[in-house]
Amino acid sequence: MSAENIIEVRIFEPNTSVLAELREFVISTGRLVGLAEETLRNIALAVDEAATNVIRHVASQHPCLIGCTCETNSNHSEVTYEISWDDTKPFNPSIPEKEVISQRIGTFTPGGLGIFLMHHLVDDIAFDYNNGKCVVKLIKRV
Amino acid sequence: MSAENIIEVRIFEPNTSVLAELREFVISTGRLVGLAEETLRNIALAVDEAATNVIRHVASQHPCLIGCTCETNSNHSEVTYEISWDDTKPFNPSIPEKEVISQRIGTFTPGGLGIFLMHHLVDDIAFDYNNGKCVVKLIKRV
Amino acid sequence: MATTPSQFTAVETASPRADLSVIALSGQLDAHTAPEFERFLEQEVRNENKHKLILDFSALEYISSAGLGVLMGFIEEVRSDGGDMKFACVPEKIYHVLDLLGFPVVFTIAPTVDEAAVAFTN
Amino acid sequence: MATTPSQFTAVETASPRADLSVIALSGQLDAHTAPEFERFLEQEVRNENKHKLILDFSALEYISSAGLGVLMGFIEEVRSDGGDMKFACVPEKIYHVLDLLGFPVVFTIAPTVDEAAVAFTN
Ligand SMILES: Nc1ncnc2c1ncn2[C@@H]1O[C@H](COP(=O)(O)OP(=O)(O)O)[C@@H](O)[C@H]1O
Ligand SMILES: Nc1ncnc2c1ncn2[C@@H]1O[C@H](COP(=O)(O)OP(=O)(O)O)[C@@H](O)[C@H]1O
Repeated sequence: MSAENIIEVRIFEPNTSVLAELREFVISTGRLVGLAEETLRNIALAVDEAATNVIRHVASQHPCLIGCTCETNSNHSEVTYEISWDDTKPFNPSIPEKEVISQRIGTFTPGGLGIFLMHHLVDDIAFDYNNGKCVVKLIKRV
Repeated sequence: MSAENIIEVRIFEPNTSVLAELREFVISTGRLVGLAEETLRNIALAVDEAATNVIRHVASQHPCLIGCTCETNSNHSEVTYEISWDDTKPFNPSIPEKEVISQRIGTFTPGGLGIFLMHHLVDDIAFDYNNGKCVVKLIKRV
Repeated sequence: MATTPSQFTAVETASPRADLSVIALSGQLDAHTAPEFERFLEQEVRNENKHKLILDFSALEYISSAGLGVLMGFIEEVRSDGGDMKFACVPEKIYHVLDLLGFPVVFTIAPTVDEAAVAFTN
Repeated sequence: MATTPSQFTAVETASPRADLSVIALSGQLDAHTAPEFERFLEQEVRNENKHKLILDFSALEYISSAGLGVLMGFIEEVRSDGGDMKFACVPEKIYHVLDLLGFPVVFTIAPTVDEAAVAFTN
């Protein structure tokens, strides 16, 4: 269950010029642990969405840095990417229903796509808050 | 014409938690050079709008800091607040017409209010770009 | 030097009529506090389905376009539900900003909460 | 270590019909490059009044919700002017993302630019 082997950690400035590097970080660490190419692409997009949200909704309000950690659990059955950032309050959004997203797309109402995508691109998603750090965990079973 | 006496300069982190301090900076320096209370409020709002734009539209794309300078010209007939930031390209927006703003408000379309307000809250506004620094000059005649 | 960031609160207060919600704004409504105000209105309008709102501006010290943008984001929604957002007790310095932008053409601005309530005819 | 930020370009290319504009997208369309794409579409749609657009995705390597948000922001506008935005040559990996979100229900997605052109009946 718990992710125990840290493969790599990297810290990013909270602006969109780092997104390309962040996706490359996911792809290179994911290759290291043997994820398939399609899985790599899905996780890179999910991590991009999580970081973009921090850049847009958190860093514009408070100074913060974004951490990204790649970990596997002891029997290597799960790979977890953790995106963490400094925040004054927990972040634990509800995942929009497919119907809500269809309706938003149908009425051309932006917003909500990122969290929906994150949820559907990985096997499991979890939100956590500890000592002023918010964490989104994106979990892929292998 | 040219603003020659620098009253005070301050550097701000590009996030909205600094906006209260930025407005206080304008009000305290403006009082020092003898601006009326209503004028102080107008310039503080114009400076807030300029900085909010940098936080929202620039800092989310590239790392940058925001400088704010209060200057007077040699015969003290003008007070200028300069908001400057690191950027890779000049920023020189067109000022929206009153009719455009009325139409946006009437159709509840956000956007464009900040630059319109800045323009109408001071006597003169100028945009400049030098060595990777964008500058908005907000000029008040006294 | 660490100045406190902008402070803002929005709370529901006593309403003169059961079908109306009165929301008292206080403090500074700028780009720092606008997301908080947006979440408050989302709760009122989308979750609690309130759409006849009177905004009491008497204790509001400051507003920038970021705060006004939040209001613009909800007006269409409340009106399409047969409601409205009316402004009451707007201090002179705030009115000046609303007026520059032409808000009085689109939003009813009443001197008191009771007069704003009367403006809700149905 | 300084990796290059995401690169993206949008350019008008040869169109099969005079009333249609074909826009070739290439590179990575994420939150870094989305503002650039938005300015490009503003120029096309608002300044040059083009509203029958075919977006050629063949050289697009990556898209995130920030890029999709830009497209959603213009579709209503071009349709209300009697136009549309149709997608052509969408690579499998990009289609996967569009499909997850339900874009194929709202946007025509054609295999080639010519087939997208045929889908513009009027
Ligand atoms: N890290 C975060 N911290 C605080 N709020 C967030 C964060 N991420 C997302 N949000 C909130 O959740 C909403 C939905 O996010 P998302 O699905 O990514 O869509 P979008 O960012 O396009 O609106 C955002 O509009 C924002 O209000
Ligand atoms: N400092 C800036 N650098 C780049 N673009 C900017 C800047 N300030 C404003 N803009 C652009 O100008 C537009 C209008 O700005 P503004 O009138 O403040 O309204 P808003 O920020 O609410 O959209 C913005 O949406 C943004 O695209």
